[in-house]
Amino acid sequence: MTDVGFSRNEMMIVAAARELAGQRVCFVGVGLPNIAVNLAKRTVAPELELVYEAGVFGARPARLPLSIGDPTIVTGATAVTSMFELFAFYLQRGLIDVGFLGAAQIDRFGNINTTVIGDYAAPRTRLPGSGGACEIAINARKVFVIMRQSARSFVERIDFRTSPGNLGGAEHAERIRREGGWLGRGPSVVVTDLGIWHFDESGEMRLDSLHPDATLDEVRTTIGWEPRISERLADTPAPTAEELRLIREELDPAGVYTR
Amino acid sequence: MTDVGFSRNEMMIVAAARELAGQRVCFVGVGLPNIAVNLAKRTVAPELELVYEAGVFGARPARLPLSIGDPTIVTGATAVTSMFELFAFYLQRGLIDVGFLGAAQIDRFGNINTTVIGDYAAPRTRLPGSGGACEIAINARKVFVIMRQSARSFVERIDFRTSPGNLGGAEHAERIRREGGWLGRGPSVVVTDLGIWHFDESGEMRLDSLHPDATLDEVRTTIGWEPRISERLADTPAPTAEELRLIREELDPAGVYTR
Amino acid sequence: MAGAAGRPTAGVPGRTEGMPGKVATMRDAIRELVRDGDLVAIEGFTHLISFAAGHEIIRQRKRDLTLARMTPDLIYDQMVAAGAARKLVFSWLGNPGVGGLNAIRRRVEPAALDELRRTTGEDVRPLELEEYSHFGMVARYTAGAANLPFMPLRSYFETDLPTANPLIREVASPYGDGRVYVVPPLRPDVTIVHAQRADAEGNTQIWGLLGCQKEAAFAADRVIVVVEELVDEAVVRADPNRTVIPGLIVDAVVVEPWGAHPSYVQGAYDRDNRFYLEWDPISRSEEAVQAWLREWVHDLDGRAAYVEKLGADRLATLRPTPAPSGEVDYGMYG
Amino acid sequence: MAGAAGRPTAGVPGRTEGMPGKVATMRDAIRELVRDGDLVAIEGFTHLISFAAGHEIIRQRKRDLTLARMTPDLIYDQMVAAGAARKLVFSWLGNPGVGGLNAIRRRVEPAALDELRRTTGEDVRPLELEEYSHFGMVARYTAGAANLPFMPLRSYFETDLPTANPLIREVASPYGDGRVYVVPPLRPDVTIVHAQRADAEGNTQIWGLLGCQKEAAFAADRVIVVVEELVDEAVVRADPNRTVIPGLIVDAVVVEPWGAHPSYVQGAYDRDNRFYLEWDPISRSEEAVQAWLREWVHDLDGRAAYVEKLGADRLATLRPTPAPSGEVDYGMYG
Repeated sequence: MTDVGFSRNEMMIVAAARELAGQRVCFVGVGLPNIAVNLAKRTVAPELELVYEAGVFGARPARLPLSIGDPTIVTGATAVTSMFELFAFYLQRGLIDVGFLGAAQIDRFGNINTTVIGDYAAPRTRLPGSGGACEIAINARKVFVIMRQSARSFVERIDFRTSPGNLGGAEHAERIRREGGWLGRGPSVVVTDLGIWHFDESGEMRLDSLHPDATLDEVRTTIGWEPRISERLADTPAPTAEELRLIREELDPAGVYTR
Repeated sequence: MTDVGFSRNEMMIVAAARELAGQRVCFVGVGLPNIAVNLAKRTVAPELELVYEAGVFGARPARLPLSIGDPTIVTGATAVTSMFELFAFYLQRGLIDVGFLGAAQIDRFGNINTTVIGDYAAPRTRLPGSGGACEIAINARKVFVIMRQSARSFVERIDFRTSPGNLGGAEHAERIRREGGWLGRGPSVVVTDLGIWHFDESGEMRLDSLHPDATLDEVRTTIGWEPRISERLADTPAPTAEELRLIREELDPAGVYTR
Repeated sequence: MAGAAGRPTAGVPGRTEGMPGKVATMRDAIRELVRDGDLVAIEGFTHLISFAAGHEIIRQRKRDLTLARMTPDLIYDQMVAAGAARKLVFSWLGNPGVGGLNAIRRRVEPAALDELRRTTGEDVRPLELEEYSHFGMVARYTAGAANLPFMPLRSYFETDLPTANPLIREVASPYGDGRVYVVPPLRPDVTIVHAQRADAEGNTQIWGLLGCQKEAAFAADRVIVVVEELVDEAVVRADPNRTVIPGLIVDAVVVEPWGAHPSYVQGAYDRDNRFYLEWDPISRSEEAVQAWLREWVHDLDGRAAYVEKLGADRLATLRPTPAPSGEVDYGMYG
Repeated sequence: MAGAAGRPTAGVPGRTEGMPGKVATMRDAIRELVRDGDLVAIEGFTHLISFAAGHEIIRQRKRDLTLARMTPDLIYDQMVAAGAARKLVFSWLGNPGVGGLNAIRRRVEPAALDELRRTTGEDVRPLELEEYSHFGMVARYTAGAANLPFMPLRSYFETDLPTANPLIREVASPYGDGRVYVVPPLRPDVTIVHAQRADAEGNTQIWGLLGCQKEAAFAADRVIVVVEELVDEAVVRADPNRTVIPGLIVDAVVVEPWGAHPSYVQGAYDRDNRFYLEWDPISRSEEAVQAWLREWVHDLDGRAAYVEKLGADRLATLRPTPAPSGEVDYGMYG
């Protein structure tokens, strides 16, 4: 915890949860997205329908799911289906408003790598791979990303493209999506431990909000390219007492995601 | 009923049921196959697993199903699945030993028409069409046919090929099946109101057994080509009292199929 | 309004004034969601056929519909006779266990159509047919539900069906192991299904034969669910594996007990086979069909009146004795 | 012996002397049905992972297996560390909610492999990887179950995955509406699934997450079902819509309570997350992994000993409170 009374991970999770205000159907990725979405459901988006790739629609988790296949997402859910149906009839059919992903590497256009660091055939670090991320990035109506910023994760060139973002830029991406009949419109926001990035008309991410206690210097030293900063850069409101209470007492008492 | 104490329809159903002795998994078609298979389950093939295209495996009908979607095939069944799963995972996967079909027209090679009499675009008689017959004929390991003989049904040339049999003959059919990777080996028996036909090495049907009270003259006058008759033509044993009792008291008391 | 089109509708006001969630009268649901010229799928394989919805479509004199169903059954014979349809998309055209669909045949067989025109003095339009096998229809709904451009299947080899229907095409495997046939997605404007139960948001549970209802619903732009019983959300959430259609894609929920008669509802009532038998002679005479439609559809204001007209005694004979499923335990976690 | 290969096995004598139907001990089932070099799929997405079968495969020192699983999870980390595997076919390689699979990474990352060879003094073989996305793996099992040469899906566009895996290919729609990717069928020699219950013939029912077990089972030549509870056929037949895998394709039924630990069984026990957390430090040291395998697999003769070693107190903490599904009525007809 920092002296501001909350950790940067807590700020990141709270900021990500707030982005879900007004959204309806969210495909919940493994890890940080899982806690952010569950926080949103308890705060800004009580009507949010949680979809888990494991085959659950309308989950009502009684605790923070330990994984995206936790039994608590099943009991009391609206529907449990085979994974074929979940991916084919819900995601590929276009019923998912927001696909919420994490990432190991991301570039300025929101293209994501979760496969390898280094050469694919002889990797320095072998990462988990796509899971459902590749099809979520293509078929979810829009994509939210949550990840910590660092020079190793925000890179000029990702080592492997697991999930497409705005490709080489908005124009290129829109042509490909139109010609390929994609239902997804690509990445819409990246929430980090330092701020909130949206994508501008050129398809590149732009820092629109800076978290309390974070500085533009930090932002620049944790990113592999010269970042675009909004002229109307906002200050992210600090987490409320209730948001912190929910994270610390209900969602992550062990502090797995937040320390 | 004829003076021999049973009707020709009863003889046909009994003879068809007996052909199922030793078979394991049978895909039950609409109409006559339905009663023949249910009789076999009560006599020569108690272990027979009944599969209904409606999505039922291991049916235990408490009464003769009124149709192939009757609720009595569901209650007490082993499994009820979507029709996609039934056709894809059971039939197309090759789990069906016998597909049991009826037909409006059949040719000497067991090719079947259940679509139209006359021209397709301007039919003299519009028949039901394929239903599942087309895929059963291709994917069931073997095909049994039950139908009444008549010059209009046993024809030199069928008006429309709904379900493939031995095509232009065994050689042609075997090449097509091998090259196309079919799991089905085609028609194996045709049971009629006059006798029992199997398919010889040339792929053409051959009369192997003549029903009581039927004559070869009748056989020849109810068929559109010069039929092959086995040199060792057998006499079909008459229905037993028990077979008749099951049909008349349990399976078809109203005589829908048997009068 | 459309659910599956990706414009979810849960939370919108009830379709009918004063009713909760998406609950609506059949009249309002059909008036608002079924339009002249639509591709309409009333699905349910022998089981759960929404005759109530079909009759309301007849009553509201909808026109130029393309009617999709694996087995058109009596309901489409009646809708075609009523002049609601321009075209059928199907895989088996018959009165299951009884015979043919004669009103449809009169509009398909040239000789019968001439006779029909002569006797009615009307220029009755021939009915267009687009036909598949059962698996072909299921595959079309599945492709529609999955937003795929085609679905492969091992049917149609060496048959005349691809010639009769040029939408049945071949694709070579990119793995060098031969060719298979494919069918294109079927995307109804409206899919209508009957079910045992749903909650007010349209979360729907079915047991017994499932047919292709799930695929047909996900493939559609709009979905109407007609149920025997409206249940609390908690009933659905107690057994989420039993849910077949999520409210997310449902536009209206109509509560219509006996709404599937003369077809059946597993556990609730049996098929009224007497009617399937009676329809055969009725349907052989256009005059008798039109008289039947007047008496049983146009002269009644809805399903309640139909049920009352059938009479309690007849319905009582259709009730099965109980056969309980037993319970399973999902466990409460955290 | 093979079920799905079209050589049904119901009615064959029990796999183990004196046991009914297809019921067998885990030792007999693995010995008879899993062979060196086989393509083995132990499926179950987070839920119902058959650690008991994986451990018996390790115990019997099976070799050169190709292991297919959407999420290899700890069980494949352990099997790979034990030297049972030559190759993985997968879509997400991690310790869910915790981190990486370190024993596997040591056999995939060249630097770590060199280090491993140095420390062990053995010429440890690198592990081959064949990777897809989740939907790609599901589609591969579905194509296998449906005997299709390929399955189309809208994934992989503009990614490096088709380059990394040339089995991911493109097909043009014959309807002129663009291209989609396809994946080939996955046909395991053996699929092993854990379930809540089955009867002695292998008719298997599952509730909670269904993952891709049905598709993986129908795709396989041989199927082993491991269950918490052996039930009478009547229990299955009372709720046929709950049946996921029919005995028709099942070769052996193994009764192994707690057989999915440390993963979970909906309604029976929770995931033992403590173990998932503990595995992370263990798996970072090859020595610790081998010591764990000796203590928890090789030095125990089966699941019963493992359960006893875990202790009743630890297991008691994993029991959920009841959450009953409620009953439905199928109705008795005729």
